[in-house]
Amino acid sequence: MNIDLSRRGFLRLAGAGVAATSLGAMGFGEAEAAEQAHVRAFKLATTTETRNTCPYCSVACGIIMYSKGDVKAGETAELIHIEGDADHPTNRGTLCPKGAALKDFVKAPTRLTKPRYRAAGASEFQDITWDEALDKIARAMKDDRDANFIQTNEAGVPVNRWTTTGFLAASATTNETAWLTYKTVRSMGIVGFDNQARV
Amino acid sequence: MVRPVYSEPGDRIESTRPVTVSRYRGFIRANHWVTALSLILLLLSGLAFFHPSLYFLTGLFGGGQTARWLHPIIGVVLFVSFMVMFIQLWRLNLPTPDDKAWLNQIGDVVKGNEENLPELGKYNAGQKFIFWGMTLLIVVLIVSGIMIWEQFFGELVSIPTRRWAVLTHALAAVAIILVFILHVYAAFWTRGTLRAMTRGTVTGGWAYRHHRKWLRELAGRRQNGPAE
Amino acid sequence: MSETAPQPKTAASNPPVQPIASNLLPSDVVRISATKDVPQPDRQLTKVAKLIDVSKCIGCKACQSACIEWNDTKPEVETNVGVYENPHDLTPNMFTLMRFTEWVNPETDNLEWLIRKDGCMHCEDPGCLKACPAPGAIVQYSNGIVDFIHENCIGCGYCVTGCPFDIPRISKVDHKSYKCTLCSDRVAVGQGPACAKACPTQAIVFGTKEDMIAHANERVEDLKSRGYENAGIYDPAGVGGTHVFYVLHHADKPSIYEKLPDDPRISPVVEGWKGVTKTAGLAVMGVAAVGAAIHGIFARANKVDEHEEKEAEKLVSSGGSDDRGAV
Amino acid sequence: MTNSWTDIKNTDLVIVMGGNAAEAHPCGFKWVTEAKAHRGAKLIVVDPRYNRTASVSDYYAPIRPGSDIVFLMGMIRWMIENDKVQWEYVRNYTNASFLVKDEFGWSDGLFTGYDEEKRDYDKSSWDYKMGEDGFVQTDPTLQDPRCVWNLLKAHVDAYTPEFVERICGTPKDKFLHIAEMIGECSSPTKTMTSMYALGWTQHSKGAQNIRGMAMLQLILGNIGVRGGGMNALRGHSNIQGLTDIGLMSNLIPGYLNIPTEKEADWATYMSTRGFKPIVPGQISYWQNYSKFMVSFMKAMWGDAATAENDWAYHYLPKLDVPAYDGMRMFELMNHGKVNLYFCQGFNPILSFPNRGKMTEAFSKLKMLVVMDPLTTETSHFWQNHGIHNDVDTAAIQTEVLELPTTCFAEDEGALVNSGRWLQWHWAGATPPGEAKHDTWIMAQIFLRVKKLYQDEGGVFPDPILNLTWDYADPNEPMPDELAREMNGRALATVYDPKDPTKVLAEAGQQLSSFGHYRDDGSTMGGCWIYAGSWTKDGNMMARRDNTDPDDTGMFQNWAFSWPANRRILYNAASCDPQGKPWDPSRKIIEWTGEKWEGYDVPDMPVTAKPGETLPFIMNPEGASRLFSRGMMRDGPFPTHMEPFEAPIANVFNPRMRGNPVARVFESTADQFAAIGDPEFPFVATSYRLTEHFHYWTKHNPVNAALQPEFFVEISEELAAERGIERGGRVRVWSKRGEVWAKAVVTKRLRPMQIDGKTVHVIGIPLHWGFVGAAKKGFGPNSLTSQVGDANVETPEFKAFMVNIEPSAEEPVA
Repeated sequence: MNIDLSRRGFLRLAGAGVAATSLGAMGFGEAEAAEQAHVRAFKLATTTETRNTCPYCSVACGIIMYSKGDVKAGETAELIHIEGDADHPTNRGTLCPKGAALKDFVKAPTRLTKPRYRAAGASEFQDITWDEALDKIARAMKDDRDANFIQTNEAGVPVNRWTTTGFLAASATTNETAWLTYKTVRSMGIVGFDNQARV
Repeated sequence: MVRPVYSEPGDRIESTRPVTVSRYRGFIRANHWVTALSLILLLLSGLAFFHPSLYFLTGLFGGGQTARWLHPIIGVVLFVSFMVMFIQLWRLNLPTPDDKAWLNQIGDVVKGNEENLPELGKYNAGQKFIFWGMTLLIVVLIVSGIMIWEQFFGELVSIPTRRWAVLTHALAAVAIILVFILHVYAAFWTRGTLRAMTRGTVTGGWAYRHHRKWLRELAGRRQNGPAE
Repeated sequence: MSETAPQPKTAASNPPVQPIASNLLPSDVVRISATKDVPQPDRQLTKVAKLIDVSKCIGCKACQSACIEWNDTKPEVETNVGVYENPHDLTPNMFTLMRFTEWVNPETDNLEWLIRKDGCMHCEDPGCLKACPAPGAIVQYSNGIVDFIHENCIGCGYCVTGCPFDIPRISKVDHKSYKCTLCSDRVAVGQGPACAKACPTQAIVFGTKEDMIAHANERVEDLKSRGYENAGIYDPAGVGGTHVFYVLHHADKPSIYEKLPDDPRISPVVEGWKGVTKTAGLAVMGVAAVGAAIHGIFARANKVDEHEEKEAEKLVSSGGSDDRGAV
Repeated sequence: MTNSWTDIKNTDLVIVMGGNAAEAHPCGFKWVTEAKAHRGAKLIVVDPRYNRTASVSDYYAPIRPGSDIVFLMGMIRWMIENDKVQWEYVRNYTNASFLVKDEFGWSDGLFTGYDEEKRDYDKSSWDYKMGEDGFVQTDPTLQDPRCVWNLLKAHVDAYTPEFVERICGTPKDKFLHIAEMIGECSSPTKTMTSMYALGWTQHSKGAQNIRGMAMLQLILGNIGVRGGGMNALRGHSNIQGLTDIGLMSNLIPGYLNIPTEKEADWATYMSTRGFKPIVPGQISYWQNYSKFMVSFMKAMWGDAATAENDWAYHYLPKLDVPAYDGMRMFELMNHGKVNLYFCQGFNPILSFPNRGKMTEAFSKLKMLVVMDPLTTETSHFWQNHGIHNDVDTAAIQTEVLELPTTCFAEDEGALVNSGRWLQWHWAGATPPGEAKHDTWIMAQIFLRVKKLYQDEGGVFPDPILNLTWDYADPNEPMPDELAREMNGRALATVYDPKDPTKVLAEAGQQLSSFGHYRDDGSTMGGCWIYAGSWTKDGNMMARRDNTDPDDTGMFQNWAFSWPANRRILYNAASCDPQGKPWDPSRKIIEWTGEKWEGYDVPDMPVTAKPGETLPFIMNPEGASRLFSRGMMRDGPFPTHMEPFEAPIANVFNPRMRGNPVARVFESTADQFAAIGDPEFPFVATSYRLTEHFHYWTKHNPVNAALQPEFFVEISEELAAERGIERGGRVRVWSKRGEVWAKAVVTKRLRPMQIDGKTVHVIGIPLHWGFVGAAKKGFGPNSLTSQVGDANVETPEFKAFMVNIEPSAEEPVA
């Protein structure tokens, strides 16, 4: 057969070819289908605001926590953003690189979620219930206090101190936690008591 | 006996009544069409990035992201297939004194008055021009193309260099498209040419008209060669 | 103008939590990548700007932190390579970066620690937008914000070649280009960008370009009173001015601030490529194609005739020799 | 802070020395930029490193770590020599005119009464000459050679600018330039504020560093005024509160003291706490001590504390040593004398000095309990992490309990900031998993121990069984209940002593002021300085009115500031002896003719006449102290003491090692590098970086990305000398340990010329450990020594000697 195509033949076929492929691929829609200009949806819409202060340094910047769900309403609340509180006289909404990233501190992968116990010589932690943990602690304290509590010194003066158990208090817990801790520790006579004021 | 200088060893006269001459073997033909197809796809996707009014062409490839991904890959395919072709064809595309005469009478060429032209070997100057033009532009395109291949070479090339590369790539692309048009056009305008790349053979008349030295040489080789 | 967003001021207000409609609409777009004749917007938003006062910056990176948090990006934890810059460069996950330069002032022989917040300058004449081949992937709003519409981005990296400040970064993950949006989502509801809100010393402030220029001038005066005669504003005209601009203590030599371009403009190479090459190139190709077709249709084809077929048979039978001479 | 963060905007000159406010307190530092912008204030930074604060300063000068006293005494000398003294202030409001005992003296770097054996002073000579009338003898003309002013003059005479350059390495011209700037603030209408932090406290003579600046501020008349003061930038969000509430070995809330063995009974205890005024007509506020003490005892033990049993005084432990502070406890641990230890939101393995010893000590515990929102190095001290925690796990017999607690976002209550503001916050997130509030945990521990004593009996259970625990839900006392308890309430009707018919508080009612505290058992209150924080009108700490009339920076109605909502301490000193403000443009309060009034709560009984009553009412002198009598263990004046590890010997007395009265433990006495030890030629100092908070934020992937890996900072000169590359790995070691770090080679550190020697300083940031999101690293505490400040035992983290060398990749241990 003669593969010499007539000019028209060729053009027709070629044209058809192009048309077929492009239409077939529905390419022409593409350009017009370009997404319209838009900005990201404002992510704080319909979140719950809670006033708090930054837990890091002692400037105590005011912060607003934005969460899905409301703790006060007894709902589970998931923190989605933290930002400086513009109404706060000290920081006026500003935050440092630590404060600005507080949300990811709260949600740090290394947050603790379960009580854990490491037995003497063990190379790993194992989970333990709160009850077991607290009973262990109470027992250990009672035994140590009864065994080592100093009621009077050589001179026979009542001194009522307990030196074989110590307590390091935090630097960022609330006054209220501090007060309850103080009461607990002092009432037992613990003198090895300190906080992070120096370091 | 005389060493052929106007033909490839593979070229031969297949039949004598009427005369048909084998011009391209199957492998070269296949390879040529791979190159051709790649070039067409590159042209379509490239033009889409080249000019907003042609951006719709990305649709042929299923959108801008895929077109962006595919274009350089096809580029590599073209480069490889063309190089193979180059290795096979470069020798007979070296310039000869006849080319000068041919060029001097380019007017007759365009008018199709070949009787006024000198006898030619397997390729005329025009074909050689397309061959070398393609070669040069493909090299320029692959080099500049790799420089702006964001996905793999983004970090390796400084931004000022990439600016030059992207400009060069665009200019070379325009040029190669022009060469391509000329090539396609010539193939159709010169009747009886296309079959060389489809069936692989041409008629004796075609060979006699356009590449008589080539035909002469093949004829001679047939005569003095081993008898059938 | 009544339509325009309430003017945001750094830390002037806390973000709203009630749903509020965006004030940056498709109709506020004045430039769109790879798109000709964008319809004139029916309103002109007040031009906004972020002022970065390098002389007030303490390099604390609060802007980086706030940027990460607001945009929910996840820059990776790299290593220390002997400098304070971390991450080491802008990335698809880090839209802004503190760049630190230890510069000994030749006049006073005193060390100065120049700390510049790097990031998108939101040029009035954006090179990225000019270079972008994807229609609608880069837009400019009438308030000056240049924003990437990622759905339309094809990841070609042309914006990188277009930008005079080396800002856009292409993600290896989704192959889309990323940079500072000037917190367009915040500005759209009348808030300043997250970095400006956070900045402890308010070295970063945000508002109308007019206000920011006025504020910048005050700052320059203060700096001059403290002995920085060359203090000044960096709002480069080469790109038509920017919507993120600097106060520098040494405005006479921007390049000491970790390679801040002295006179940034869209590269002439890019201009050439996106200008004459684009149009002329298309024209030439079009003409050639059409020309070839027409010539093919109307000009006489180059045909082989019967006589030549016969001549060929003669030639072949004669073993290649004829009147033209033998082998 | 004597003043507040917001008050800093009122200053004319800020000196940041012994701190790095921009780096560690960026948002508080904002007020420095405000002062610069709106008052044209200037900022001076004096620091071993050109730090982030210096990057925005008007003037910077370098200083060798541990030589601050020399610089400060040099300043005082220059002020006196150049008559840059706020004379009226000094004459009237300081003890400049008080006469000092003739026996008192100073020579060879030591004050009179030093006992080398005891490493202590007999302080009897460090006191005033008292007249027969029981009042101190004075010479208002300041002529008497024994008056404090003349003794001070003589004391600082050695600290010439040349001497400062020789010891501190601060170029003389820079020192003099700063002196000029500071000198201007001796004018009554110009003030300087001092912002300092652990750069001054973490020395074996930290308290004396601070006294040095306090004295300078008094001489300039800058205490009690707007834009002035001594502003200690506390490091942690509620370390002020935890100290206020007395969570220390020797403290009772409100800075009352735990008795010592010598104070066997209540009478003896109170006898040393009368604080009778020693100048005529003075008010001495501590005369109310018994009211605060009795109300505290009632808060603790309620009805079990009665007048008859001396308010259950015997329930209180009595100390045999000054304090069982952290470092002493770890020393005892090391001797196997501690069995059980609790860490509540505290990571001592990285925070306390001499990590090697710390690990040994913890390994000797029977049980360690860690309560924390995060997993910590302390709770993992037994786990092997290669070179980062190279321990023999199997050999460590300590049981460890790691208890998950809530963090700020999940709890409610008050934190006290550096400016003494008690600010309430609310919970906004649900605790993760089984995490619990610390209050719940403490209640559980207490109740379970109590139950054991109820069931089994045991040693001296009374203080436990009788502890007040009248909470709605004993298992989880609520923050508001606890806050009310600290504020205090009337147990019986409280009447106004001046008018017995006037009721100040009905029985059961919250008290509105510590002025209503009584020592007859009719009131209770856990922390007298917090009185007024939760009154019958409700929670004052939750107030959010941020109006500030006339932009004074007081914010009187924002939250609550102790004491008595006072924002600026000693604010009566902002007025001249006629009761008029020194600087009318910066008025705080003034005397109207019959009472004090103004923007702040007067630090003075509102009807006490100026001139008659002196403004420093917490001192029996009524005056501030340039000479601190026997109040401090290491001297009534600051005197130059080298750090325990130093490149040169003490030029006053080469035999003197560090602070001559600082506590040195036997077990670590041999762990100091000798003076000039060639193996440890470089001075090291530790500090924070702004990208991180202590050892917390390395758990935060964001902050970890901003500052990922442990590094040390060295000068280009030292790098060249030791062949160290920028970004290369180095090994740094001291007499006590070694660390591996990346090297940041910088122009911001320069070698210094000290007493003819070239001295290099190496900067060692903290923040890295072996758990969390950041790269594993070390803390400076692997290198530092266990010695602390002679008065308050703050460890010497800021000046010690090390060596450095390039190191191949981290060796695998």
